[in-house]
Amino acid sequence: MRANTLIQAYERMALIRAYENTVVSLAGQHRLPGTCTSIGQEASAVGVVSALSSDDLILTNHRSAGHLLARGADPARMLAEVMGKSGGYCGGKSGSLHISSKELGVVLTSTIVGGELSLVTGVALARTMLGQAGVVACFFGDGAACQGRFHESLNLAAVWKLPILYVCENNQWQAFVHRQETMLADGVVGHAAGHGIGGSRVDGMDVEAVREAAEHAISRIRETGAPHLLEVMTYRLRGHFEPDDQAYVDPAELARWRARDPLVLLRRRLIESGMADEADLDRIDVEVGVRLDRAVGVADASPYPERRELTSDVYA
Amino acid sequence: MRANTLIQAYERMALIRAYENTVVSLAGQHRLPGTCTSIGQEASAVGVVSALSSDDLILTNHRSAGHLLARGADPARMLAEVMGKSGGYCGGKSGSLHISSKELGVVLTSTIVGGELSLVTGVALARTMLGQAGVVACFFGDGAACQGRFHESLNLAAVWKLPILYVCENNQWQAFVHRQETMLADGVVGHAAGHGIGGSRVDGMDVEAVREAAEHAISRIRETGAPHLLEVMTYRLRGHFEPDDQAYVDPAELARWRARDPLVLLRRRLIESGMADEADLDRIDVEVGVRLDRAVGVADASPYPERRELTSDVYA
Amino acid sequence: MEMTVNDAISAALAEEMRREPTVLIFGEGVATKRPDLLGEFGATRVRNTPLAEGIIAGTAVGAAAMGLRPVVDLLFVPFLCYAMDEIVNSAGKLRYMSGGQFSFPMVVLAMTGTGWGVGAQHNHNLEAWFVHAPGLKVVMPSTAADFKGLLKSAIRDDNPVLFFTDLALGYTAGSVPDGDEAIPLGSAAIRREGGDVTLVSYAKTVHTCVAAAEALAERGVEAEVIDLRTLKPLDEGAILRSVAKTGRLVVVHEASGMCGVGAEIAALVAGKAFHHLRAPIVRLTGPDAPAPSSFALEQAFVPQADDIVTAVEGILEDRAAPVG
Amino acid sequence: MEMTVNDAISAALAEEMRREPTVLIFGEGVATKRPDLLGEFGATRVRNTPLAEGIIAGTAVGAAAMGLRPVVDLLFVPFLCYAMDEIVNSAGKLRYMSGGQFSFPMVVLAMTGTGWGVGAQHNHNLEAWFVHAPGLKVVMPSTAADFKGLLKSAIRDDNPVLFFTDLALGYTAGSVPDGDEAIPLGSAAIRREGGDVTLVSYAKTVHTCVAAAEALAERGVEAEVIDLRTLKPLDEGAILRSVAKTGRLVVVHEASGMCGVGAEIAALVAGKAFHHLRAPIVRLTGPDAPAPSSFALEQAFVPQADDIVTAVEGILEDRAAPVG
Ligand SMILES: Cc1ncc(C[n+]2csc(CCOP(=O)(O)OP(=O)(O)O)c2C)c(N)n1
Ligand SMILES: Cc1ncc(C[n+]2csc(CCOP(=O)(O)OP(=O)(O)O)c2C)c(N)n1
Ligand SMILES: [Mg+2]
Ligand SMILES: [Mg+2]
Repeated sequence: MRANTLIQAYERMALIRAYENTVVSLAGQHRLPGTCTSIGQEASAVGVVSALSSDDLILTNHRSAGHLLARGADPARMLAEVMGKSGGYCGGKSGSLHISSKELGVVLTSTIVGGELSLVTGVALARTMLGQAGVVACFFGDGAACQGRFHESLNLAAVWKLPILYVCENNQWQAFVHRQETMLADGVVGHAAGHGIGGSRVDGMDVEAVREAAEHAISRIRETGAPHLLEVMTYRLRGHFEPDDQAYVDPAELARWRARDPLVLLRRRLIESGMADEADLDRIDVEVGVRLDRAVGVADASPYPERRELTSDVYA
Repeated sequence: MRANTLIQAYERMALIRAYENTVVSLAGQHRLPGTCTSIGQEASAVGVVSALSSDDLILTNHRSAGHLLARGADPARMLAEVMGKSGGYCGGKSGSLHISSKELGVVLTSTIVGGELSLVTGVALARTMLGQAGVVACFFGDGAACQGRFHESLNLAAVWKLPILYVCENNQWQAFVHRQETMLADGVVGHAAGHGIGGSRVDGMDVEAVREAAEHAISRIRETGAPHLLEVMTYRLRGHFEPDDQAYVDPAELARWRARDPLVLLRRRLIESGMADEADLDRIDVEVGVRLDRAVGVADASPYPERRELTSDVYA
Repeated sequence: MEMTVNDAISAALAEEMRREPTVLIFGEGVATKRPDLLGEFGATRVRNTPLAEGIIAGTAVGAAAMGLRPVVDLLFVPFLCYAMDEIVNSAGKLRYMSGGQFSFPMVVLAMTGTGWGVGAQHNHNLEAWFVHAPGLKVVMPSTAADFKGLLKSAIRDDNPVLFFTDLALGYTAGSVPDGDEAIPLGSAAIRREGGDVTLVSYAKTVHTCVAAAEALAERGVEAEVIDLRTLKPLDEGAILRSVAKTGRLVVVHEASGMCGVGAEIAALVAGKAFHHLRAPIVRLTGPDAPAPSSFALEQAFVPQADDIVTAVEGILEDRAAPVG
Repeated sequence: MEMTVNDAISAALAEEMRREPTVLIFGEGVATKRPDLLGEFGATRVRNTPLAEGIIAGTAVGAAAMGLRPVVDLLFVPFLCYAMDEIVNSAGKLRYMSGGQFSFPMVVLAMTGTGWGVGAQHNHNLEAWFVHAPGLKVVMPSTAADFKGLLKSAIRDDNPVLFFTDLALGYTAGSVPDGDEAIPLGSAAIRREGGDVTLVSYAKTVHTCVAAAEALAERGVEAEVIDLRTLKPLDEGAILRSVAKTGRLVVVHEASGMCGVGAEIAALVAGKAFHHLRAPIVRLTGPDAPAPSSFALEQAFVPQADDIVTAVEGILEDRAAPVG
């Protein structure tokens, strides 16, 4: 990747990290309900989303802040949503776990683990039937891959030849259960073959590798029209849902993965390759911090929804 | 297989065929509601069930007559059930599609396609936790393998190491849809690897081959405690549900499979190998016919359930 | 034109697919069983699916959100148990949860009720579940004309609609107006007028109520028969107006009673037309038991005209009973 | 002994597992989140599972049929949408369909209701669905003592029991009798006696009713508060006896109204205690909308004590209104 792109990637990843840290601290102050953060998974979000073009769509799950921000979401509107304010992307009705934004092409987020897998086939079908270009990316976890819907979705996409990039963010955890307790294989990419579709796996801590793997998968989808399963090997560096002391996590495993924090790796790469120096990156960190502070202010200032919103938007 | 065993297999297969033909003719006379017959799949039922021992259990689906009869079910009580009589295995409450018989070890039949797959893990878990010996055989179709439950079941059985013989009777049809329209692979055995369990496939028209494949799978399950997926390639020689003119079936395909009717193949093998002659087998056919006639009489004589049965056995 | 309920459904599907190119239909065997639609509209708009209700329904939800108007056939109501997440948590909620960004114009077809004798995993009347859940509409017609006209409206509606066909009605025939007559969702039909008692029902048991009303008329009792047609939105006005006139209410359906549609109507009337009521509200429903397969028992499962007559006679006698 | 609802649940689980070796518990994270049970009873009886509600519930059904007494934790009620087939088509029906050959002693745990602010895919009160379906029992207690005593009975029951914990109650504490006190399923508790109006509720809103009753008492109105505790089987006698005395009924719950438990109770009373009724039956329920995430809206979702007071005052004034 060129210096430009890679520095942009750093900026986005830093934004995601700062956003999630802000959410953690606001949750700690009880200024918003608990939430799932994507700390540790920034390279996955930025690597995949930056490989999409603007007419591609995204479906995602409860751990979606990275995908939204990578796509260009406004952190102030995201924070407002998490705080339950009317200025949020969904007017405060969704909360943190199901933010969708039609204008950004981030459609139909589900916190039912497996939900996005059951919706994505229809989204892709609509695109192809309406003659619209573009791939649909569907982010889900290793836990979601234990749901039968994962297989139903892959199978239908395969049989109907739907242009879907399935992105399994295998972060080794399914809430309070380690992935190893839930499957014999070391991941889910092996299922692609059973459904007759392409599959690949990538180091999810390396944003360049993720971006390349995603680009490769997307260009195959564009050529063939058929779906592809990309497994991104990453790690949930914080707990499942704030607050969470991670007492159940093996400290050695956590330390091993912390050493591969995607932001640390990217920082090192940028500096070692001479694409940026410490000061450049520190400046980005500071800018991002300022942006987040401002976002908190905007979100704070947004009013709560009015009572009549309780029953609006139930029916079209 | 020894002559003895093979002739016994013929007798059972002939009994199943005769039973299903009886059901077809009674349905034609409106003496029972329509039903799903297993004509064409007799070798699968007899091959697998005869490989089980008496403390093994069976779960099955809507196309279960073969499994029940292979296990030694009384055709009179089966017919009574299908006719909705109180003398049926379930007192007439189940009807044809969900006959279970605790005494025979045929437990928890489901006509929700996928149902038996979601129940079998618990049945096997109970056996192991209660220290009971035995394998649990779960029969299901290629259609059921499209349900997510198929994967959820295999995965849990793999992770919990449950002694289950999964038997997919791939009869090429899922009601009115050909298997080729529903999956890219030519069958389902490929999914075993994805879940980290053993898998094998066998010609389902050859009862000897089925029996051997089942014996092999069962002995591996007994050794390792782990589940196994056996795919039996067979064909639904009649329609999905009586009456069904099979207008949607490719006549060439049907003819090809008819030529491999498992009863015809077995008859030929018995005669060619000198294990039996035409007259021996004709005698069996006649005996079986007599048995079925008698069974119809018994079922006919059984009374309908009394009205109070409408609400009995809802709660324990 | 005289046609069966099944033909009325087919006609509505064909007309709406002709009218609106974004309408498509899919499900297990849909393309095989509807060769006419397949021939006219092609394999893109008329599709067989793998055997997996969850993803069928989910695909409809996703497609609806993005501009198509899918109709999915899930065959029999108990099979919807495999698609509850998609129908309830997604189709019913995601408009609200997205702050109104998306709408879900989709129809779920399924058969319901007794008549086939294949037992409780094919036969279970679950319409009340979908009435209870937010964001959905529920339609259960009783005549061929209504099947056609209401299905047309269901397909045109911008919300998820559950459209259930009482199995026993499929081959019954009725006169259906020619042409493009959509019947609006949410309005009940008065099948028979009368001033002595209100019989509220839907689907197959509407006909049972009419039969009962005729028997009652011979005894000098005039029953008004209301066919709800749409269970959600519910035509409260039609029910309340009738009870205001008659003062007596019998609700009849095949689904079990507890938390059923009959409970809702009784509660509605006990809340909003209490002062008009002159007698206890009677619910006649199927038993709180799985549906038996045995034909004899299956018939006993369904409320009968005699039961209705007896119930009405009971509450008419009640006229004399002390109030308060 | 004073303990929280969550501790009462843990105590019941531990005692019943000690008492009966066939009791086991599994679900997503159960072993991680219940280290005490894991330590005492081991990894065979306390299990984490893959993330798949359908097979978790199905495994419980199969295990129950073959002699175990499984308890499964499905976390939040909306997730039960992935397990409806197993709970409704299998656990609820297979005893009947097998002609009584099998029984299904199993408990499904889940949290329900507002209080966490994470939106409609975690928060949906669906107890009415399970009341409507045959063959199931449904328990929704309101006090720590009842959580303990009813969970013990649920585990001992030979039928499938849905045991729902109102999320907002988890950390509330109450006095719980020591020792092995099982409270029978199917009996309501009178939380407060009174002769002027009957307030029927369950779970969290029982406390709201008690608060309303206290406010009413200050105004000279004596409300009787009935805590249903078990929704199926329903303690009809307790409800009818109270209404026979008070002549007025207000039903309160957080679940939406249409075809909810409140509808059932209103219908029951309008059918069986009609002549005792002196005023319209009022239902106070959550709105017919998905639960919002925003804390402010989430609070507005729940019926409040003030609403109850206003409703009671309304029907007391109604005393003077004409009857018939
Ligand atoms: C159907 C369903 N079951 C359970 C949950 C509770 N839950 C929320 S996130 C989560 C873990 C999901 O694991 P995974 O899919 O790997 O995603 P991750 O959280 O690791 O990103 C669980 C169990 C849920 N939201 N939906
Ligand atoms: C959940 C569910 N969906 C649909 C049906 C209707 N149905 C009954 S049998 C069948 C086909 C099943 O195909 P397969 O599993 O291959 O078994 P086969 O009938 O071929 O033996 C269908 C669609 C059902 N009974 N249950
Ligand atoms: Mg994960
Ligand atoms: Mg098949």
